[in-house]
Amino acid sequence: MDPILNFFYEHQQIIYMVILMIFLGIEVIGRVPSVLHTPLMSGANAIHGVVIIGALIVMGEAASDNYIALILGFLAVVLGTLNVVGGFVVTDRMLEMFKKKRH
Amino acid sequence: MDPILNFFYEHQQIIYMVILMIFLGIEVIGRVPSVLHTPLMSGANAIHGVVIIGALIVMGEAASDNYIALILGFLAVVLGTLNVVGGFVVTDRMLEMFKKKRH
Amino acid sequence: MSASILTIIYLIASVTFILGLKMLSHPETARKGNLIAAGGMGLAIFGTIFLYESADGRRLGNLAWMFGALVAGGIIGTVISRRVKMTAMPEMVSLFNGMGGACAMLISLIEFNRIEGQIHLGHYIAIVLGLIIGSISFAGSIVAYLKLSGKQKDISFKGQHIFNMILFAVIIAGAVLTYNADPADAPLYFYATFGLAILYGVFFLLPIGGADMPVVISLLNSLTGVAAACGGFLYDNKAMLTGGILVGAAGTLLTVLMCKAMNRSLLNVVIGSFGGNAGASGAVSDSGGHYKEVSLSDAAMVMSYANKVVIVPGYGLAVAQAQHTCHELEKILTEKGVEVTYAIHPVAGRMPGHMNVLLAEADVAYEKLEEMEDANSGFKNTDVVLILGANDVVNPAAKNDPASPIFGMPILEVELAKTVIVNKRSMKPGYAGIENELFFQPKTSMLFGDAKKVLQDLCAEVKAT
Amino acid sequence: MSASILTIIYLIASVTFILGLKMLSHPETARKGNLIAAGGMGLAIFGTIFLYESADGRRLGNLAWMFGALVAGGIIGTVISRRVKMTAMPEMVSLFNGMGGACAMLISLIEFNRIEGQIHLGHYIAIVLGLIIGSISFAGSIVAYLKLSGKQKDISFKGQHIFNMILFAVIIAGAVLTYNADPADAPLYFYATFGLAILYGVFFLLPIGGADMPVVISLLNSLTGVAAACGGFLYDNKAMLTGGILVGAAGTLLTVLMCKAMNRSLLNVVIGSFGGNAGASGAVSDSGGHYKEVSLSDAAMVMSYANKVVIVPGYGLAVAQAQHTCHELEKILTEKGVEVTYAIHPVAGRMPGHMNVLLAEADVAYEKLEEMEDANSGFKNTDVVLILGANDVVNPAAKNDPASPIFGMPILEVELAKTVIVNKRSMKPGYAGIENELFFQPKTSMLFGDAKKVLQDLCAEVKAT
Ligand SMILES: NC(=O)c1ccc[n+]([C@@H]2O[C@H](COP(=O)([O-])OP(=O)(O)OC[C@H]3O[C@@H](n4cnc5c(N)ncnc54)[C@H](OP(=O)(O)O)[C@@H]3O)[C@@H](O)[C@H]2O)c1
Ligand SMILES: NC(=O)c1ccc[n+]([C@@H]2O[C@H](COP(=O)([O-])OP(=O)(O)OC[C@H]3O[C@@H](n4cnc5c(N)ncnc54)[C@H](OP(=O)(O)O)[C@@H]3O)[C@@H](O)[C@H]2O)c1
Repeated sequence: MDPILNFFYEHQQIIYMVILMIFLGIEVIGRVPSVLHTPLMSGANAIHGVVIIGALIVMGEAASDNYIALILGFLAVVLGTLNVVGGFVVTDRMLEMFKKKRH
Repeated sequence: MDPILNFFYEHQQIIYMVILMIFLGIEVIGRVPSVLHTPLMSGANAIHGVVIIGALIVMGEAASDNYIALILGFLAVVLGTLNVVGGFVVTDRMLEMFKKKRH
Repeated sequence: MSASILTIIYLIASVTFILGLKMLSHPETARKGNLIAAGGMGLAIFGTIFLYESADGRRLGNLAWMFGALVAGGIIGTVISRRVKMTAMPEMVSLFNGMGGACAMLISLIEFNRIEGQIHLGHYIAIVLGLIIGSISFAGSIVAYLKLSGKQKDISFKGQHIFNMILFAVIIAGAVLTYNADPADAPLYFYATFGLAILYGVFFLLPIGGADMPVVISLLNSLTGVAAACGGFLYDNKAMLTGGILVGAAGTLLTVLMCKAMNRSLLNVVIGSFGGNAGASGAVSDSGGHYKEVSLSDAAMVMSYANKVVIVPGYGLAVAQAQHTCHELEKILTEKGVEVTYAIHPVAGRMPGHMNVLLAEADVAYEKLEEMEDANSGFKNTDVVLILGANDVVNPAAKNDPASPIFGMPILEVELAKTVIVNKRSMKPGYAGIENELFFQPKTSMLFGDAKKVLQDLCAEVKAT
Repeated sequence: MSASILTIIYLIASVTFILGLKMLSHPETARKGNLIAAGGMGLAIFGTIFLYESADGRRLGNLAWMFGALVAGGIIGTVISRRVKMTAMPEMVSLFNGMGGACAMLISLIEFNRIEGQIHLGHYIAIVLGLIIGSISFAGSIVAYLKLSGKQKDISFKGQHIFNMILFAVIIAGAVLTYNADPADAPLYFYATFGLAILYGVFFLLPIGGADMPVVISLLNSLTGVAAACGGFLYDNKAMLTGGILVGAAGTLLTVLMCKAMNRSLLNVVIGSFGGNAGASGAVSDSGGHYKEVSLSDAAMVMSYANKVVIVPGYGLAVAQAQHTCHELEKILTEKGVEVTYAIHPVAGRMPGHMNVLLAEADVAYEKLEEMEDANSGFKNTDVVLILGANDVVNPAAKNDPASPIFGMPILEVELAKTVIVNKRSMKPGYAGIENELFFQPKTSMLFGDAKKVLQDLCAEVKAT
């Protein structure tokens, strides 16, 4: 029990942020029309590409002779970039379609 | 410039929370029908009564011979309570009216 | 230990505030939402009393005083708010909002006295902001309260707004001076700032017309939220912070939404452009134009033989407390096979939803209330429109006359109906303080008298026919 | 200094993510929202590269590698996603989602190797969670991708779900063991956990039918979000944390919304109840009942002389890539004075909004697309319903037959129309893998053949008449 309580106490800021983000995530897409489900999914998919930041950090902090780390990091960054770039481009293409409709 | 930047850095958690709360505040009441404007205002009014916590703290921390602080604190708590209790009761009464409508 | 439990309690409280506000904005869940938020609040309050530990690990003292204050405030609060008439709600909200502001203000005053030596800038800002905003919202709310309960007329003088701006600038200056001044005279500046803030609150509200009050109250409401948030920053208290900001943000949006509903820009509500003239109502009135009157019996006749009657309630109905009699008339007409509905203008009365609250109080069925849009589309096949103490909300000038102060505000287009019967006590204008050409149109006839009285007579007459 | 600028950059990024997602859920603003989020992302990425300082104040190194990776990923990403066919969008999303998962997974692997001595529990949890979730979503997404692109059939075996649960339990155990094991064998357990997580991802997806893929992809999508958030916790990086959680929450809600639209409970999507049979489509089909066929010319005739024709596009139209030809037919008919609209079922096709995307691609006017509700109310005064490669979404069993696996799913009630013409290649069932009694109803007639081919011929015929 105690350790958990302390965890709450120490990380309260983070916990707050997490909870608030959860609320926001739900509120923000609450009224999405089913037509937009796919683009929205794809957009969200692009956003979690933010994980690339982590990849950049590990790769940037890796000793320049630590090849495993470098290679893995390199891979991670490539994959992350794929997620980000691919995600946003695909979403944009889908929405282009909807755009057309507006007249 | 620098001090401001540092302020951001030191209080980033708080700043995040503030910004997220702003978003939430706006999102959450975004679709309120004009009929509910008054009860909503009144409800929000009750919620900011949370300021009473501050009043409790100052009053509780005041030395028990520091009468100015005690009296002011006492006043503060009374006023805060008025805000909270009055606010919620009034809101409830208003909504009672709307309740009736539902059949 | 207890500290971490308290954090969790505060976390729960914050969540209930968010949920509460969310539920408050949907008719079905509104009431529950209010209770949930209240629950969270109670939790936070008692959590603080019993679990709070100050930096040096001491618990809160002076519990006797505390509970005394809580009980006192609790009882007074409950009694007042149970007693108050539905139509006096805006005053009440304003009053309680003022209390909250005062609370924030007092906290800052006490905290200022507790300062020893050099203070961390962040804290000072929190204190002084709490003081300024708290005071403004306190003073402002009280003035608003006095105005709404008719104890205070609007006062506006030339260059008032420039004056206010200067005043505000001085307040800021005072706040800065206090921080930089040497401990000896800091208090001087501080209290000066305090006094000026109060003054500003008063002057800020003085010129604003009663019609704009709800908007301004909502504005003050969000201000108090910010004041509370300052406290949250000061004590690094998440519940206060989140609750305060939440209300600050929601309140601001709500204010804007209200303005939209009344077709005013927030700016000229604050500058009090037409609200200002409100006090001067009488002046404009009684000028030119021909209007015809209708006798009670004729009015009763026309309505009893109509297929569709639409009642347009307004501020007048509220002040006359005629909602029950109105419901009475509706029932009698319905029995006679007349289809009766109410056309509700979003800003009819003196607070948003005023008419809904009023009619709901008189047990009028929800289905009978028509929102403006639906009502407007229905008027063309309406035989009789009965206007009870409404004026601005049916003033065609809003559509036709670009010069009119209310031009652009959406109105109930009653002139589409076959006949219009207007009940009011005189030809005096409404809150906007302007002539209403509707009264002079051929299809309109006036039925003078206090709404309640007139409605009672109408009931009798209709029964008779 | 640079650290504080970076915080602000991250703050901005977080805000753009929230705004972006918000705008993405409104048709008018969706596209802008996507770009805004993208902008924020770019900002965050380059901010990190140039401003990030590790605990010991060093900047990031290996920039050459970094940019190499960025450029490589950027180019590949752009090319693939520009090339892909609109109808292959779900595969794409799934693929990119997998990349994200893999990224999170790799990060955890590297971080684990950087651990020296005893590690703070919080950090370990972040690492191992990132690994597990990342791996599951990576493996799962790849399987989903393979299935959607037809490279992989559904596989389900007895007690698969019990197996999965056990597997999951073992994974958790592994994670715990790793933490408590002595440094020597910790890696062993860790990599075992890793391998099992991958395995779990695969087994989790194997039984799920293609029809349920979009839902599952959305689920994996929110998982990846959580994995990203773990990274955020690990590096105390607010952008990752907020972005990750935001997607995690929104994704979960979206998953539920999708299920609603398909009238499935998330649980039995995951247990893959009917999606499972999908692979076995062929099996069920060709059984009993009488159906009549209609010749091209007759079909053309009926439509040309109809007042109102409603086209019901389905998955078949998509695979046949017949949207343009379909639009063609619509135009020809309209010229002939026939009123033509499209009835769009929310889950027609293989991804939500599939039909909208498809038809929009063919420049069909937005006004012509009718959502299910409107369409259903319109059918009774519709002369001809032309069903193009749709099946489940018009299967009356969903209304009439409680035994049916799709019972309860809202459908397009085409049988209300005067005549129904169904185009598909055979009597084979659709994704739900079930018979469709509609085809055997007297008012229905079949028009066999590939949608594109058939439509081309119809165009010709109609022109001729
Ligand atoms: N609802 C809101 O949220 C809100 C907020 C702020 C401002 N406002 C403003 O308030 C106005 C509301 O329009 P409204 O048409 O409802 O009211 P109104 O325009 O103020 O007109 C009310 C009318 O009722 C008559 N009246 C007063 N007492 C009466 C009584 N005892 N019996 C019968 N009639 C009586 C008055 O004429 P006599 O004196 O001749 O009887 C007056 O002309 C709008 O200008 C709106 O912008 C509304
Ligand atoms: N939209 C979504 O988000 C989503 C997501 C997951 C699952 N689903 C599911 O997918 C199904 C969608 O229903 P639906 O009616 O659109 O599709 P469907 O029920 O899968 O039926 C598609 C029909 O098109 C025919 N077809 C295939 N290729 C064709 C071609 N080239 N030309 C003409 N016809 C062709 C097939 O019959 P033949 O083989 O005889 O030609 C098949 O019966 C629903 O069960 C839904 O729950 C949808």
